[in-house]
Amino acid sequence: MSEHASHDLPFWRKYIFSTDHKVIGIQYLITGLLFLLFGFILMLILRWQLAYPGQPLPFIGHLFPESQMIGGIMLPEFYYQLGAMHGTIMVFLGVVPVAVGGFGNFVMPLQIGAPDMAFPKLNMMSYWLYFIGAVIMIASFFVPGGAAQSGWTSYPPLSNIASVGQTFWLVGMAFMINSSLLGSINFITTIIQLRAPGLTFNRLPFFVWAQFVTSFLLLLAFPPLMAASVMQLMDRVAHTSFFMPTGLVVNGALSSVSGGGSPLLWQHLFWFLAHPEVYVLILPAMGIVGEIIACNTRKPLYGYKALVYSVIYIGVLSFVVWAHHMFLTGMGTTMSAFFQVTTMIISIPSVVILTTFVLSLWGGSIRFSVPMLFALAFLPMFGVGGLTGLPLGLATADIHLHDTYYVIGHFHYVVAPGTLFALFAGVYYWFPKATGRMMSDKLGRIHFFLSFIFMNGIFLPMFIMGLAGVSRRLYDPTQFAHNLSTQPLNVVMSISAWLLGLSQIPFIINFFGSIFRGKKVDNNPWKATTLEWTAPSPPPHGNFATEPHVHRGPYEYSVPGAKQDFIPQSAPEGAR
Amino acid sequence: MSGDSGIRYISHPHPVTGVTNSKLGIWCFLASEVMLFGGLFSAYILLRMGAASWPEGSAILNVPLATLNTMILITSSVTMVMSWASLALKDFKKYRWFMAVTILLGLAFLVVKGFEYAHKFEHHHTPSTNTFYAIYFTLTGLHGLHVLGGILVNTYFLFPGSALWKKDPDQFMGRIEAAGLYWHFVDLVWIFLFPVLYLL
Amino acid sequence: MEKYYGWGLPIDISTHGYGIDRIIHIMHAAMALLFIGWFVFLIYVLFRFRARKHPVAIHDVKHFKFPTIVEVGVAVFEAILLAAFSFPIWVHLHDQLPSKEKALEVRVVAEQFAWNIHYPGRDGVFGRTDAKMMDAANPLGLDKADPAAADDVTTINQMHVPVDKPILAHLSAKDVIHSFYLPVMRIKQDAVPGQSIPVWFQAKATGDFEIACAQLCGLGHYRMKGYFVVDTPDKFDAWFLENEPKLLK
Amino acid sequence: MSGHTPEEIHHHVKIYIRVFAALAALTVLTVGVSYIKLPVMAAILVALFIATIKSSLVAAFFMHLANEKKIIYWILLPAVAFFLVLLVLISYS
Repeated sequence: MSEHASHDLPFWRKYIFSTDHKVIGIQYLITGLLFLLFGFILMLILRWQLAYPGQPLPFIGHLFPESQMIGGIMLPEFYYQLGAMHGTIMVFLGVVPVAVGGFGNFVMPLQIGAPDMAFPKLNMMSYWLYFIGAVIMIASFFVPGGAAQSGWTSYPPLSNIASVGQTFWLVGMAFMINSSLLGSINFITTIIQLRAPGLTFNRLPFFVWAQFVTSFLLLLAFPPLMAASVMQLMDRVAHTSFFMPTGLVVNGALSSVSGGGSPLLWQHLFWFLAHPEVYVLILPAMGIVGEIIACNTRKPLYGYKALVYSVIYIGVLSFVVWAHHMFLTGMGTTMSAFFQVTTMIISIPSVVILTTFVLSLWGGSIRFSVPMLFALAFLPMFGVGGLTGLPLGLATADIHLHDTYYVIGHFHYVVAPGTLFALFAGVYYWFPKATGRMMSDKLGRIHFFLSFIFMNGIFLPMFIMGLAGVSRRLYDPTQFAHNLSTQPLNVVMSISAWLLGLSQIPFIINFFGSIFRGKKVDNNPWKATTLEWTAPSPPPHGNFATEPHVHRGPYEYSVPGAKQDFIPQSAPEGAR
Repeated sequence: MSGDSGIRYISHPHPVTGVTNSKLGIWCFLASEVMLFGGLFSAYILLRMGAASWPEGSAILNVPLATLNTMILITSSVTMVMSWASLALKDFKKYRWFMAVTILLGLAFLVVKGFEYAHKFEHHHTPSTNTFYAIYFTLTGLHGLHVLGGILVNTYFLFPGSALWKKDPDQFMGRIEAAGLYWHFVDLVWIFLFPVLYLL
Repeated sequence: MEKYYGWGLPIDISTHGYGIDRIIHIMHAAMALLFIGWFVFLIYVLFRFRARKHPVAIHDVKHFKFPTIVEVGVAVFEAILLAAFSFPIWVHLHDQLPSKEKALEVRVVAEQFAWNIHYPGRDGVFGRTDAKMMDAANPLGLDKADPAAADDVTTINQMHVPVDKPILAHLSAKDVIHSFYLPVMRIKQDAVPGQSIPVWFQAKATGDFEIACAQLCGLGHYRMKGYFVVDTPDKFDAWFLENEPKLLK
Repeated sequence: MSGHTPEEIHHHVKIYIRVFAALAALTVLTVGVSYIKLPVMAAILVALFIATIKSSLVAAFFMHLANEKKIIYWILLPAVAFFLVLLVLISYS
């Protein structure tokens, strides 16, 4: 097991089947970014149909097989595959792998001064389970009937009677679930056991706290979905009736299954995962933003304790709000009241976090670096996303807004200009640590401003459409009279989406170009305090030449009387 | 420091938490297992409450066989914990003996289970018969897979994995303890499955 | 029909919709206030403390009390919103169903991709239905042998209701989950197979509207459209007579 | 699992044997009770009560939870809490 001598390892052990948390982190990050791009492209295709329903897709339309497009005109089959797979890929194959698998793996052990994760082999297994799951998901596009098309939520009975792509979806999900299970066990153990001497819990960087709570969410929320997936798989393969009630008549024929099941059981188990999952998407983003704000204001985070408590509080409460996704399933008054109350309560810590971040800016010396721009943009974007969750959390307002574009706008503001901006911020921020080189500032700024404009161009009109009552998941929105007045907005949104796609080109050039041509920098280009910046860039196997000892809190910036405007956590006691 | 990787607390407990990495890790895993079976148990409750009629387990399942299986699993839990205790007493021979018995008992459990399944299939009682059989086969099947997984892990520790005993006895004991915790958990799940499916 | 729908909420012709619209409006006003206040502050801080003008950061910032006030304010506001606006409407819609004497009862049975409407007829009793009898000509599986079924009126995608009278609809689905959505009536309720979910509403104006499906139910989900016609009582009766089974006339 | 001295281990082994006896006896008991046709609710309560005792014995002694480090309890606490939340809320709805 002599892995110290990593330079002796053959290529495939060093870069492919590596057990080094940094290599795995980068594998996760790059795979995840590619899936984000892929999921985004699915949506770019889909948006043509929404903007110009029934018109042939120009240029590339004829490249698709007849099972997907005829004469360049998208079929509903393909439309619903694109929709379901966009959601699945973005959430499970894109954002979570980047936020947790990528940043969590790469940054967290460095920030706590550990040589690696507690279980390096499990870590490798986690990535490869994810990879296999992802391959299965992609493969499902090529099976008869195409990929899953019952939405990323896969509500039965529709998903039970769907084509074989749904089975692939379930098997793929099973791999994802086990991958994140191994990851979360590793994260929790590492954070509890492997912190450097002196790094007590109240000196932990906020990012590590966010990853810690996220890991608990993954650990405890995913298994019920595993149970549900097993049951749906049984329904589809062994013809059980977990989710099939008695007396179904599908396509005019009485269903042959025994019946007696409950379609709502799936929804309960699914949302028991999927609501905490929302916080799995957002907490690491908050962690990244916290780090970047502290560093770029050159002052400690305001209310570090309030932030930590809020994150824990969100984590716990996120397990008791799930049924607010199910207000319209015939829920009784007591249950709806319970879930409305918990939903309103969980909004408070989010308000606290947002306020605390803004107050952290007060009195700072704000550097508008590229990571900081993205981190700052996260704040109002997450604000919009969070606030628009409130009307949806009130069962009464939800009667009108449920399953409309308002919902789409709401969670995309949280995840797309919210989390994604934070992830971009993280890429720009930690890039020099991973490569020893900076990304181009100019390209970064172009990327930021274009992305900011077009993100809002896509998602802001969604609220207007939602209020007008336009439902989601419509292959052709013009079928209904109440959708017609806002249909021009679909054109605006689609054009914004395509331009947003173009706006990512500077990022792609910047990312790959800077690996080879970026400006070389020292170990701590941002002059930050946390431990990862005391390691060499890129950190060698084992991370630190000597084990760091921690003597102070994570954000000792601009300490009065100090020589520099930052004191690293590992600087000896009394260092000024 | 232990191991060449520089990762601490593999063999010896962390001075503050008092546990090794593997122990904390296996407990995290068991916590998630609680939620996995929690999801299935809540499915059981929901299906049963929503059902017009629910068959009495003892009327259609084989209670004596299941009782036998319960005894087998309980016994294997004792032999498992004895194998760990033998290591604590530095008695490696006894460890092997107890571990082998544990594995055999696990296999015996699966064989009995297999007879039970075969009997059901002969009478055309399959998962698709009704929701009772659906949840019965799913719960016991998933539990059976857990038993199988435990047997594989234990077999590894009986043969190739036991080489670690010479190199780092503390680490090896930690591994056996973790394997044991998992095995006891599987037993614990069965303790609930047995009355819920067979007796009620 | 353009006049009913613009860029805001669709017109509301229901008796209960006022409450829903009000909560949406109050909520958005409060959200706008909170967001604009917060955003202006953000811009101000970014401007005032930019590195060029404020090269040295302050390590220990005084404790701010105002945000705590805002947070408590938000919590109180949410509590009021729940108790005073949200709960009462929910109770009104779910627990205060109109009596069967007062209301017009209908069954709405959703299937891929149509809305079957079942009126009990003059006797006010729904005829027996059986899934085994369902076919293209009899999508509801109405048992013609049942005396209560003789006067039942069934339509496909045509829901006519009289104005100013409570309508009690029992929602169910034959195959997958659908959602019964009347934008102008502020009604949206899932139709879950295996369940019958009551929903009630009362129109206060006449007009021709649409029923939409608001839950992905398959490839034809986007065209699962029904017509929803609110008539004066006279016109409604006339329509009903016209559609009654011929043998009664 | 306080220590690993031979005396302590021998003491542990004695406990294991007793726990085994108790588990076997309780298994016989719960099967026996199931043959007396109790009302459904009572039967469920008795069976779950016995199962809870049995599993507590396994957890406390075989899994050493009776004398475990605090951190383990902290890991298990949320799992048990959310397990109950899932069970109670789903069965309530």
